[in-house]
Amino acid sequence: MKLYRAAAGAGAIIALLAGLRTASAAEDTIKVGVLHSLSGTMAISETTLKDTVLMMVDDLNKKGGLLGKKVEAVVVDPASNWPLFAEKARELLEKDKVAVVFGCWTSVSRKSVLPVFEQDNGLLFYPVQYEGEESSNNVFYTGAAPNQQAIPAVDYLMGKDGGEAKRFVLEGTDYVYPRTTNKILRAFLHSKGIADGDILENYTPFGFSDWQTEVAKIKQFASAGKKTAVISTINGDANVPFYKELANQGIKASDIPVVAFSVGEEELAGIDTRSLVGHLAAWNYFESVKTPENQAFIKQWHAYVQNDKRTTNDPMEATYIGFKMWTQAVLQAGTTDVNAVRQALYGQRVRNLTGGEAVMNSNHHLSKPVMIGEIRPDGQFNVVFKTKDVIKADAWSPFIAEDKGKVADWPFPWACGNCTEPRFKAYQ
Amino acid sequence: MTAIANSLSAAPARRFPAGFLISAAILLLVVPALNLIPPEGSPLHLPNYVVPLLGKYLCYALLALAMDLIWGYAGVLSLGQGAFFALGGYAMGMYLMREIGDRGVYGNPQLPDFMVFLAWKELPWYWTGFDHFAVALAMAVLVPAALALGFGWLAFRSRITGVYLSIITQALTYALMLAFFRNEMGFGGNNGLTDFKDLLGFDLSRQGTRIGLYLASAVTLGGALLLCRHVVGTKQGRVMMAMRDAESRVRFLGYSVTATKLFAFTLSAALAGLAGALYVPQVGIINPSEFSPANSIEIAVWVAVGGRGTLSGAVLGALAVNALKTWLTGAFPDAWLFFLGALFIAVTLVLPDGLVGLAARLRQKTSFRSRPRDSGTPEKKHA
Amino acid sequence: MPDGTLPVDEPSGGRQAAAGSILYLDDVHVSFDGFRALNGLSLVIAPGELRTVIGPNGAGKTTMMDVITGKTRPDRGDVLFDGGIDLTRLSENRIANLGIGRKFQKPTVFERLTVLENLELALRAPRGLWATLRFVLTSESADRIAHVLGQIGLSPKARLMAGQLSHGEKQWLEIGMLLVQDQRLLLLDEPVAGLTDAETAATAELILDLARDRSFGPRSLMVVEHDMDFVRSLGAKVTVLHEGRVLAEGGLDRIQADPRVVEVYLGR
Amino acid sequence: MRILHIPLILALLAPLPVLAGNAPPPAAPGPSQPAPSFTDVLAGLDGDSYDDRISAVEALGRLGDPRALPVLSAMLDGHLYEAPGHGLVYGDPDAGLRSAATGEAVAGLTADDLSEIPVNNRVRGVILGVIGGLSLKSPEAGVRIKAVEALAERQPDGAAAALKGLLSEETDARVRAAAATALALLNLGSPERHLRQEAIAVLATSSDPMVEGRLRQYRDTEKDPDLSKAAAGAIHDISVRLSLIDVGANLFQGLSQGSVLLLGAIGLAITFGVMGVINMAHGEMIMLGAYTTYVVQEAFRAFLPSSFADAYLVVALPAAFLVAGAVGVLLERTLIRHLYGRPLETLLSTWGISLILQQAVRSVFGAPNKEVGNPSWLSGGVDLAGGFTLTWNRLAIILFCLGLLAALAALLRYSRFGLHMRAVSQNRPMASAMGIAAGRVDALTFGLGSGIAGIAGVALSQIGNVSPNLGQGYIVDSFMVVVFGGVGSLWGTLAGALSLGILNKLLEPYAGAMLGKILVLVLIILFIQKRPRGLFAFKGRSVEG
Repeated sequence: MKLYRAAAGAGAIIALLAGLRTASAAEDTIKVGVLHSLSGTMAISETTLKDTVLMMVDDLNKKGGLLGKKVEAVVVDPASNWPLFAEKARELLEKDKVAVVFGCWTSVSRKSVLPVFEQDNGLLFYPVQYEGEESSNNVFYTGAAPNQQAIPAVDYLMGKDGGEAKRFVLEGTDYVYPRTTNKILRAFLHSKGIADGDILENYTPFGFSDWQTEVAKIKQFASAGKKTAVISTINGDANVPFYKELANQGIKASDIPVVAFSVGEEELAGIDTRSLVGHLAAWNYFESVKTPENQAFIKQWHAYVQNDKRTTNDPMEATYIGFKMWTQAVLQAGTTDVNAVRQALYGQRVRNLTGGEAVMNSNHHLSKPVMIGEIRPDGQFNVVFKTKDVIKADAWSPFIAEDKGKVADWPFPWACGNCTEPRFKAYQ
Repeated sequence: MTAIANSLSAAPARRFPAGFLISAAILLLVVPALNLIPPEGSPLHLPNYVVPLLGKYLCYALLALAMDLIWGYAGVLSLGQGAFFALGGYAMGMYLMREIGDRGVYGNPQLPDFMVFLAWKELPWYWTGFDHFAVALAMAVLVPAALALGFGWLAFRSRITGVYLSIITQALTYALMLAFFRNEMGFGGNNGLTDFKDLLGFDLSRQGTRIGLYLASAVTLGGALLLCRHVVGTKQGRVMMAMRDAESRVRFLGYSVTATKLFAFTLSAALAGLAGALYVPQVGIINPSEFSPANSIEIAVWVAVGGRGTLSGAVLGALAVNALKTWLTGAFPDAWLFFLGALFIAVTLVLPDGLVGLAARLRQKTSFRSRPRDSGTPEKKHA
Repeated sequence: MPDGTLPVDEPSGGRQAAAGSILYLDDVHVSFDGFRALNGLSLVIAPGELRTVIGPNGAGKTTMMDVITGKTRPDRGDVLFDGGIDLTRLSENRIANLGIGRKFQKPTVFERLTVLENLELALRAPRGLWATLRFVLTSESADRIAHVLGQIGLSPKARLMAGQLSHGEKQWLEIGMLLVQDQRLLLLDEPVAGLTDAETAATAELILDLARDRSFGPRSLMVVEHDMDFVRSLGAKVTVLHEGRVLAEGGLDRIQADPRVVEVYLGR
Repeated sequence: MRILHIPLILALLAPLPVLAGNAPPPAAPGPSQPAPSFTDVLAGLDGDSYDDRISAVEALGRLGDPRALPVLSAMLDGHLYEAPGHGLVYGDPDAGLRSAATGEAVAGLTADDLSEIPVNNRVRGVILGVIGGLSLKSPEAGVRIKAVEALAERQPDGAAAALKGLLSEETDARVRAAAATALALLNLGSPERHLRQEAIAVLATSSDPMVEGRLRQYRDTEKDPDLSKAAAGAIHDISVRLSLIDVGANLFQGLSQGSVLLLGAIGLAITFGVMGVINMAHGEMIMLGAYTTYVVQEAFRAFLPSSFADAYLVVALPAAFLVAGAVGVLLERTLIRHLYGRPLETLLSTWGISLILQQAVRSVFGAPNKEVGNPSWLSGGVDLAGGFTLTWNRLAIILFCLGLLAALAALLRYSRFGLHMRAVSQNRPMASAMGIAAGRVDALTFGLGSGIAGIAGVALSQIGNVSPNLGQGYIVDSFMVVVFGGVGSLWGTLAGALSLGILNKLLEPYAGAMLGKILVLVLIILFIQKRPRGLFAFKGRSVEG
């Protein structure tokens, strides 16, 4: 019996170890990691991005692969669990030895994998709009920073076409992105002469579903006589009940416009938008923009998912741009070596799906155009404003006091994502 | 009548050293050796990432052990174990945050980044002392234990049992999760605590530190296993088991059910807190989703899979389920929940005594020594 | 927690009357959702007395035991132990530690512990947390357990799980558990329910032995039973309960002759 | 800010022939008429900038030609197009287009020929004001009130005159009151003191927070101390009324949230409360109900004319009951019946079921949210006093869940099945001995609980997400409600849900959403200490063995 137990214990542990270290390394393929949640709360948003990457890989292979090799996507499911993101990231980098990872959604998932990518010198493309305040040598941020989304949107609302709003409700889900965005916006609004009394900041929990009180509060705040607008940084799931409540309580966009930074075509696909016409969203991409690139992309997407009703959205374009940039950089460098690819990425240009060119800057963020769209009855957006030029993303916001003087610039001589002076000053 | 005395005071702990020692030897010697000695690329080499992964599993095993003590032995299905684990994790996380010093994004030597960001001017009072490792470690054990003591005292004294207790412990976890999500709480809100640099001066990103943490987890788990073995081998352990099967009978024998449960609950919370403290430096983040009620249910599942009321079963269950999860989420990212769900169903239907029970059954079959066995469940029938 | 000192209660009304008794119930009322389980029950048991209690279903026998052992709190009335200790304010375990033992109607032993372990748990010893963590069985205690094992005829099965015992063996194990507790007052709820005639006779012997045993001071017993032959074989004073109160009290023959009792048992 | 404008526009289109009949004949061009012609102004709608389009819309308003009404309404919806060779056309490209200038049908155009005239919120605002002016003559009082409100909010040129005109001939009391308030709001800006004074007196009787806001602004700018003081008095009057209304609104919102909690919990009150199964897959039954609703809705949209689209709920309710109920029966027969008397093991296996069901739905329908539209009769709401909107869907859910509970209670109380169910749950061997097929009753009971959860899913799809995670959002709260109310008691579940909902909504304005919820949880925990078996608990001798 003793021996039995001993053997069982030892056997179990050895089986465990053996199971964990099954690694395969086929040398004739280039592996691309896909680190998006396919289950749990974030699956709603992230599965689409997984499909986008798979579509791009598929497309690349049809065109002959990369550097003469086939590209293979390694998909894992971090299951909306942040420590699991780190574990899976490590697995992708160390076990599967992927050349690059496309993944994460929400800052906490990115923060969780960040040390892994930095330790293993991996390469992550993060495709979602976020709060900035970060620039890692191992991450390329292809989503919007606050100055590419929030500030142009508020500018628009304060302008004539936006209705000359004088009073603002900053309604958000209680986490870092809304807090940071609202902090920047408050500073921005102050700089435009809006007093604190005309700003109402309110936070609700994740997945909040009963918006009666909040919407009533917005109505009340708006009844003060000045033109009022709502800046919504409400996250994912909570949006549907929020918009349903808005519609049912009769808040019309022409009275109190709501501009959202996390509501795109995919989120609207879950809402009956007929009563939301005119509410706004600010993004770098809208499906409704008619350019040849965009139409081809939509067609490709519909063919890939075999569903003509699936929408496209901004994080998909960000994934698309990131993937294109990476393949271009690999071709330019002639290798998938992370250091070489990183150098090749700086200044890399990809045509936006909505026209113009996105440029990868040395702060690891993109220059992209900013658009503001009004919701149409069919769940698409009507672009009512577009910046004339592309806007370069700020990793550090000039509206945050603590960020004063901070520079993110990775090439020599700065070689730093968070410095007030170059690392290699002496050689300047 | 020394035979009787012997058979009563002989703790089951004396029965299992062979398996325990071999497992310990593999975990403590073979794993680090395979990682460090064979060159990379050699078939014997254990990749670097496996070590912290195993370390994480060991923390889960410790957590499962704590669950087994309160559920498998004392018969109280606490769905608050995840909360105790997270509280321990936060205590350690707070120390690790203080260790960052001025190496944070905003370079403030006094305040963690998120406080700078929220424009806080000074450290809140409850962060005092967390720059000392010993204080943090003590708090990682004491805070969950104190919470368990207070909450348990209220609940057990009011004779809240069975499902009711499970549900209010779930309410506790849920309330704590919501509270920690609040940025005003001063624990970093949704993002929690992250961006750790080093522990006691050892760089967390170095493999040596990771092996050290892994070894610490293994040693702690071993120690906790011995401690639990000892406790369930004492008369107090038998009072626990008796209480699990017939609570009011124990009362009429003159034992305080409240005190017995409170002891098991508090000890279990302290062990869970310790597991959390070991877990955080190895995974590099602690945030409120660790409080999610689903996590606590998962802990119960590990124990059920391994086999309740056996201690080693809990450890085995945690290791097995988590290793399976690691493999499935990579191998079948779109379908792994089917497998996991089916496993849980199969275990409750086919293996009421878990993997350990299965092993025991197989052993009985092979040795033709069938003995009627009570395959019932430890908890009382719910009226 | 273990008992040390008893709470000092203010003298209750029944204290003088209760002096010298081991158990004193006066005007006890209990109701559940409007149903009056006990309705002015009064009962006194002297030290060393053996008392049998009979009554039709729903007469309040089990509720009375619940009240004495602290499981149920009476709405009003006095329940005093040992001449003055108010039981209505104490928890079950405190009451047990004062010296009141109880055997349930349905045998409740700890099925997943061995017979030995069952007895060890019942053995008179400090019940506190620390004490149970550090408990080591002394050889006197082991002798005592061995002796009781012999008394209840379970010596050969000492290491079996209690769940594997037969119904009768479980009844005896439970009585054995009462024995090693060395309680001053034992409450036995239908100790021969479901037993064979031979087992019943043996049980009666055991109970009479218990009542006679003075090695740990006077011991009182209260036996609730339906089986009239069994009650007769005990030959003790009988109390008849009906609708939550005492209907009659006295020797069995006198009781059986009482027309009220006959009416209650035979129906109107 | 009133009701959605889609129904409004539909309502506006109906009276059109009447208005057109009364309209002056199209003005013949002549020297005496320097005003631009309708067609000329209309062409301006295709202007290059929003400013151009706005001035064209305003010009149409000044022109007062009712032919502008359908054009502007279409423009509001993004259905005004420029078609090469046809000028401006309006309408649904699939259903048929009309020329803006003549109102005649235009054939032979496809969507590709058209370019939409862009509108934004600012243009929409102006259009609404102009439509308001144009539709003051509508024969429907409701439309006239909307028009008056639009005028009060937009205050386009000539609004005061239009309102005075309306007041002089209007007979409907509600329209008169609205017009008087609107005129008073306009008059606050009048240079004449007596007009302002009268306006304050009129407005003091209002209980509209918008009026209060305007008065506050006015008070701060009014130079005359007497009038300023009068305005302050009026503000005070209004705010007292508003705070009373607020309490009522909070109660309604609490009731509404309570009804949502109740919907989530009713099914659980059976599977958990009556049968003792810790059914972690309960949330997924709700989810199945919601997805059934989605499928039924899509089927209606695909196979039935659009006039039937709103009726999908009628089919969705029984369908959801059957789908979720069938899954429940299946689970009970294959799985749960092996686990009776082991409640905590049912927790683990139903947890496994919940994972499988979530993933199954994700595999079949995809992870993103699905859209379930409110039928038009459940959209919007009625504005009660004080800016409080009683929304139809919430009102419907309150009534629906009370009805569901009553039906369930009647079923348990009066039907033979209910009798069997109670018998089995109270004394299983006895019930079996009396010839009740306990196994079948178990299966049907579990099916009933699951089916009711499915029905709840139909209702909850009207206010929230339809996603694979839908169930997870309700499961913790549902258990709280059942335990708080008292396991095994339907009335306890009702009382528990409503009191928790109301408590939460009363706390929310002061503590915030997050802290409010935490406080409620803490209160539940403390309450359970006092009453370990919930609000409505059976007190009995045999509560534990």
